[in-house]
Amino acid sequence: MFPILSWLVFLPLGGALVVFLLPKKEVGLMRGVALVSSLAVLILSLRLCLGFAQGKTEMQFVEVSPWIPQMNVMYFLGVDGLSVSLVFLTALLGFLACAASGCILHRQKEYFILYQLLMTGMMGTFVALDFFLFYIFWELVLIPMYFLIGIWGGPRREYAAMKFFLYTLAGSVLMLVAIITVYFSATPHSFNMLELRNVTSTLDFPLQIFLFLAFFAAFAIKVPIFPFHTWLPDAHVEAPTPISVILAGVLLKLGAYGFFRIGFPLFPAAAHYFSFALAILGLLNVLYGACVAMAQTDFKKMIAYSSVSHMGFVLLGLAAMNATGFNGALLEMFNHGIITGAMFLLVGMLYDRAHTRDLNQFGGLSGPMPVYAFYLTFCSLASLGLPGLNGFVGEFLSLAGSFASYRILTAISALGLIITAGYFLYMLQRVLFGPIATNPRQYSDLQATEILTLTPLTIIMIVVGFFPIVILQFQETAVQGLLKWLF
Amino acid sequence: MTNQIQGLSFLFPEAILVFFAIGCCLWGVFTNRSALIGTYALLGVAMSALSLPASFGAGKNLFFGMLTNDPFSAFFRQVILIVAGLAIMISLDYKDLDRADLGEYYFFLLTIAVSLMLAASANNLLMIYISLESISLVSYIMAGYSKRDIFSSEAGMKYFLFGAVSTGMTLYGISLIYGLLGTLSLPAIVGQCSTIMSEPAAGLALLLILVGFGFKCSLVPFHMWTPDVYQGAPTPMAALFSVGSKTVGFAFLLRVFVLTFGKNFESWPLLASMLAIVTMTLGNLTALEQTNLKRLLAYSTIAQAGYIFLGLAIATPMGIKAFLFYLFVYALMNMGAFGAVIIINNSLKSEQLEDYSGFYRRDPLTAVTFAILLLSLAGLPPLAGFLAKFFIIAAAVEAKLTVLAGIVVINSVVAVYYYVRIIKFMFLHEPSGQAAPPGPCRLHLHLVLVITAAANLILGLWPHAILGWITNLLRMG
Amino acid sequence: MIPVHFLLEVSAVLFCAGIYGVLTRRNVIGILISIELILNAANLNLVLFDRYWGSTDGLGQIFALFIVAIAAAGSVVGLVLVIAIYRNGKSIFTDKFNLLKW
Amino acid sequence: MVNVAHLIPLFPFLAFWVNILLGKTLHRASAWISIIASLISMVLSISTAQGFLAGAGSYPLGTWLTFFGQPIAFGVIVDPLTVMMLLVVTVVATLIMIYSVGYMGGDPHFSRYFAYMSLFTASMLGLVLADNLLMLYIFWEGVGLCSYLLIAFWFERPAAARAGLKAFLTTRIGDTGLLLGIFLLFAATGSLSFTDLSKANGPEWMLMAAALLIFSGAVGKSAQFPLHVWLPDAMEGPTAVSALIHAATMVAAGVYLVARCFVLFAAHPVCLEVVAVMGGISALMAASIASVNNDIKKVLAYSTISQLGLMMLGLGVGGYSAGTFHLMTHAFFKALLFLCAGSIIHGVHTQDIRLMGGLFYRMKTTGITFVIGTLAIAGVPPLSGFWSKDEILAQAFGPHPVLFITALLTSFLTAFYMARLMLLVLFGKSRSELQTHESPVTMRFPLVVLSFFALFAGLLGSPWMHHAFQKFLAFQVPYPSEEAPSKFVMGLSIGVSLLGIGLAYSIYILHRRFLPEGIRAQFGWLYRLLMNKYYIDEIYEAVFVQPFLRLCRLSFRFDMAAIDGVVNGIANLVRRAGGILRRLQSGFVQNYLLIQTIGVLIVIMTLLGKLCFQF
Repeated sequence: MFPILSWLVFLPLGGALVVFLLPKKEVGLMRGVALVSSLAVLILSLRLCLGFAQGKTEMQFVEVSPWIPQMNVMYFLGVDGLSVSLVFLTALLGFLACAASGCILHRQKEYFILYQLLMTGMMGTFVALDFFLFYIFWELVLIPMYFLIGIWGGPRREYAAMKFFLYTLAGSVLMLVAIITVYFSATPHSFNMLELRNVTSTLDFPLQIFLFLAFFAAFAIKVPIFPFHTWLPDAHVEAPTPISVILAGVLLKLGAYGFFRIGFPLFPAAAHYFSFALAILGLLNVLYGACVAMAQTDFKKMIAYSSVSHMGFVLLGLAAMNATGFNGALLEMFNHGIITGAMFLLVGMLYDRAHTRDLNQFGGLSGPMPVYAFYLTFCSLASLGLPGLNGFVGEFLSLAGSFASYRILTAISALGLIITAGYFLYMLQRVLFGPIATNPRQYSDLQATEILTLTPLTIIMIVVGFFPIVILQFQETAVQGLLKWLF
Repeated sequence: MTNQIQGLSFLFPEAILVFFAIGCCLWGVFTNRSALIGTYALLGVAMSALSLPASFGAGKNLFFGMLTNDPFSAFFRQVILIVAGLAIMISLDYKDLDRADLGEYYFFLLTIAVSLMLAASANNLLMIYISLESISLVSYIMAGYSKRDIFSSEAGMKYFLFGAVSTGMTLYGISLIYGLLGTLSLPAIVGQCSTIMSEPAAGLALLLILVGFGFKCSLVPFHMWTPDVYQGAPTPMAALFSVGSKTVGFAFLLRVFVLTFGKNFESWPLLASMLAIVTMTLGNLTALEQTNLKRLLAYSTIAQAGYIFLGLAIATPMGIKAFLFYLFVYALMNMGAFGAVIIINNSLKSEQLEDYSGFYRRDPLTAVTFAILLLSLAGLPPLAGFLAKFFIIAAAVEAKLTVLAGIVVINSVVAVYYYVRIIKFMFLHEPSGQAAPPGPCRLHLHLVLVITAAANLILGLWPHAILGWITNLLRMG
Repeated sequence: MIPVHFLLEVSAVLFCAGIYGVLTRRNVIGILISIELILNAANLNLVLFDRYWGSTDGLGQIFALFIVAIAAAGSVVGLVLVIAIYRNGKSIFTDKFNLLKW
Repeated sequence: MVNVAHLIPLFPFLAFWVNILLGKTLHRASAWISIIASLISMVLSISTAQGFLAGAGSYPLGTWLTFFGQPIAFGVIVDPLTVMMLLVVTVVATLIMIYSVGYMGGDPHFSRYFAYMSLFTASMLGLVLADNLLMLYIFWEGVGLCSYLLIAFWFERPAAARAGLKAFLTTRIGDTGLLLGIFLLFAATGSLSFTDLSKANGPEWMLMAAALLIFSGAVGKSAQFPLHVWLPDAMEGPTAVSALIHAATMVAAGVYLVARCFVLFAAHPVCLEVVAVMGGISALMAASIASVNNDIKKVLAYSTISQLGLMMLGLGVGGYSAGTFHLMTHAFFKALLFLCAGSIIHGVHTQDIRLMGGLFYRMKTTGITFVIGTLAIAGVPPLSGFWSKDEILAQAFGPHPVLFITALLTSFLTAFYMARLMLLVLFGKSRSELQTHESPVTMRFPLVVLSFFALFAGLLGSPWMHHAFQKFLAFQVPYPSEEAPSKFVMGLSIGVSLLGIGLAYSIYILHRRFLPEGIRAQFGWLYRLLMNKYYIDEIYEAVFVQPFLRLCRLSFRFDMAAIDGVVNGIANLVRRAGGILRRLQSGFVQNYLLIQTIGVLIVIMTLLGKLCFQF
């Protein structure tokens, strides 16, 4: 059988090697290699989605082989409904962000090497089913990310990169302790994520709580859950455009995915115990993120805080502990990746022209940049949850799910919908509307390549908005399976 | 008598080293400048390494039980030979040595290697003391080797004073043990020690012994000499102290405290784990604000010693396994890191962190390999350093000491800051000042870096061989 | 016959005096001498215990001899370093040497 | 019988995409694409109506998503209400698009305008066709979006951009309530389908709360008190937009929603009461504001709020068909009035009625149609407004005396301010040197057609046609039978209308003053209160908007200082600890030895202590 998952994970690494071997001056060629390899990953991921059998709960495309037999570490890859859409999201954003990497004007060779290393890390995290392997991929993401922010970022890049690195690491090392504890709790000792749940769910309750909290630390920082979110605005703002896309689009999903793959199935009792707390955190994320976003004058920072707010909906869906909520959370993860990816691309395009992100410096861009205005409006509407676009479906299902569990709390967090609309429209008003900005000449409208990077995302927004079943069909069975396990 | 002849075959690798050491010395008498002396010394180490497997065939107790030929000794001797080889390789291209007496230098270096190897097999407190002193005496000289350099002299002086007092305390402790038991042979002590452990004097004696060993391993509070000596000593020597001496120090700790007194020394786990925690925490915290690279690495080695020592403190089979694995990996990481410092010093004439700015642009190979080594020291996957920490944490968790595991991981996060700060200067900053032309190609140094970095990468992903070796060794030992 | 504990106390006093000297003397030579005191305290112990256990192999005495030899070598090394540091720093007082710190 | 109802929104939707994507190349032609699309929809609507009369009904189309294990189908509902709405929407939309060809003629974003109009039409048609609350919600937001886009159509004007924002946000508040209502309804009954509403059974309080939350959506959309503030501002958009969205169709969606869920409300008298009271408040309040306002469009906007309030009141007192009847007639005459206003603005380039006057003689078609519209809304028989308003009054008469008086007062005020508007704009002498010209034929044609509807649409529900409209609405729908208007109510209604017109005539034509001195002096506070729209905007600004923005800024500062401060504080603390600890390394070797010795002593103490005391 064709080891499609291994290819997905290690193809970018191969691309990185090829780029490594190219001479420094061949920038075009490097871009080409990176693009081809990420395109190949995208095609492979499409192939994966097509070949995915939707009715099955168990893992598919499984690849198992012993890796470090002394520790019973396996090279164990597989996808199920929880991860397949995220794999596709990673591949898609990976490709588009790579295509948008034209704004990288120096040290391109290192950039493309690190970028593809990052791809490997992210992809690996989503498909790894062995804890050890998972942890390696999880941490592997940090190193290239540090460099990508630190070298090609904005003025405060070093601070942001270090903060990102240390903060996320601090969370994940606690997860490491938990992983090892789990490992020893099984006889024979095992890192197998799928089988371990049979063991961990029978552990005593306090231990489960402890382990869940340790995993929570890692995931909460990655998601990020209030109050562990302050690395995010710094990292997102300082990172170069393609990396912001990846950060917001894919990296944040790692945390939420962790809850689905590890936190909940491994510790059902703790999950039940903490679900209300999670819901409260979700509420805080939604409202607090939205309020802070409302106060922003930096375009990128606003989007960054909007991510905090949106991830709150994921949390709400997660805390709902029912099929609708889970489906909504998973879908919202996918949607948020698509939408925020597009938003960061748009911010980057504007920044390339204006060299500022101060919202108060813009105005009336609808005039000189009608195409840009169209895309910006479109993505903002998707983000603020306009029905018919994908953002709505995820939020709707998440809220509906959590409403079934927590009435009042959900009703309060629905206020977030209003605030979200508020800051997005306020942003549109400041950027697109009003008198035309002082120097309209520098605002040339989007070029063909830029439109090409945005269009696939917008198409997905519409398609998922109208036919959410396209994504939901993948996860439905897996969610059912998870629920059956939880109850 | 057969015992003694067998013993000689056991000592064959050491004998080869002695032979080559004397050769170096003689060569140095005639011509002092030949770089070939170093190559010759390297050859000696290589031959010694080749003859090493044959020596394992000798009996278990040799020279009236002064030496032992157990799996641990085999392990440590191999590590020491690797370290000695790497130390010679980084010395070969060390610019500050260009006008030194190379014959003498390599003579001393090989002498240290011999002493280290003997110490690795020492099975009697007398032998332990003698090998400890012979390592130390040569080390003092080597630390003060650059005669015209006040820093080097000061380092030598401090090393000497600190070391002499510490080993003096150890000696006093040994004398007390002798008084309590009437024997100095470790196997004999194993049988008897249960009778004396309730005596306060036994605790006092063991503690005094710990001082000397802790001094070698630079455990807190016996670590104070470390930063000064590493900073002042010639860099290859600092590397050798940081790895070779530590290996032996840990070998002693393993033999005396874990294998000999282990089961009867009830306070050991608590005492040792407290020391380990203090060591790693202090090392990491103090390293945060350092600006001299060698000094920073010195504090880093203190922290690393804390992690390693934790394996011994836990002292379960898993703990010992983690300890041995960490020690092996640590030898590779640290030698490589010091090698990188030498390269950079060769081309920049500075060990200050701010001068490392943009070093990546000058010498990408060094920068990248150094970065890999630093990340490995920091314990990030998929490098061997991660796996080493992983085992330590695993050992702690297995022994239900999850709090220790938590302290280790938090420490490792703190440590990332200063390791990554070096990387930050090398990669994120632009080169400052005029771009000095890169020094002449230093093949050996680059080779060391590439080897250690590659080893770290490979061991991180495929630790099978080393793990199998260690597991095997534990089963036999 | 001198009681064992008496000699032990002597050695302990010697040891403590050595430590005290090491900590208080500013002159390196003085510290070297104090180190000798520590070593001799151990020597005294070893010889004493050799007698005490009535050992047949004379291990304690042999050990003492080793220590004497090693201490001699150690003093040589120490003096070498004293000379080196005097050449560079024109002083043999320890409070003059704190170039390496922090 | 082929079911074509689901195709109705499709064509305007396609027209939207064609116009948005090919706008540059199509330019002028994009108008005709939109118009043709609407025409097709109109034809399909008519055929659907015929099909309905022939016995066809609702049908499902497929599953949209699974919701708590229940498939949410998207399907089409075809019943009298929908058929009526379909016809009204398609007819009015088509006419207004034709009107826009002239009205928007010179605009640089001509095709974008038509794209949005088509999108609106599509969403609105989807809204009335949706057979469950979720689908309705989707289109509900869709029309809100189009409203936003079209209000802010002239984006260079800051006021327009602000108005768009305000409109979207204010309605969104209601919409969020609606969403929660949907959740609650589903939680209570397990279904969102309209057809299941009649057999909805669940916990009483949940159903009630759901109904009220659903009503909050309607309040937002139909600009009822307290969420009415967006509608007057929305007049910043092109007037044709105001006619279509903010008079005839979208704002009526709220009324439609209440009518659609009427069984739910009807099952809980309290809910109906709330609907009626809110409608009454809105009606009276808006009518009073309209009586003093001087902006032609704002007057019409407040009039819209008032009329919508009247419809709500009608529904609230149980007049299902009365409310919907008024909805239909209002759609025609209010669209007509707005289009006339547009035509006038197009001619005189101002919106201030104090600067107009005597336009009747210079803009014949516009003038005549404006008069017809005014008489229709004022409730002069036999124009359409009379019949529908009568129905509402009849419903309120008797059991709800307060509401009845409110409605009556509203009718009076309506007649008054509309007459005032008409008299000031069309008659009297011109009060300024404005260049005026009659509008082009594309603009006049829709006026004529709409005035035809305004004249005669009401007859459908009149006793002369045996209340055909009401019977049609009640067809297949098991709603309570309603009171036919009695002679007394009719007389009263005619009386207040004429009274209002007469009063306006006496004040503005006979006395030629905007307001007599005496009244002005005596009721100065009232006048100021009304001119300032009861200070509601200011109150909202002070009570909600500014405190909220302050809260946002505060939370951002909190984020930077407190949360990030803790993070950075920990990091700095650790680093500072390192800085202090390294000072231990003093450089003096004897200090080192001292530390070592002290360390050893400490350990000895603990060890010995442990040995001796066994702690």
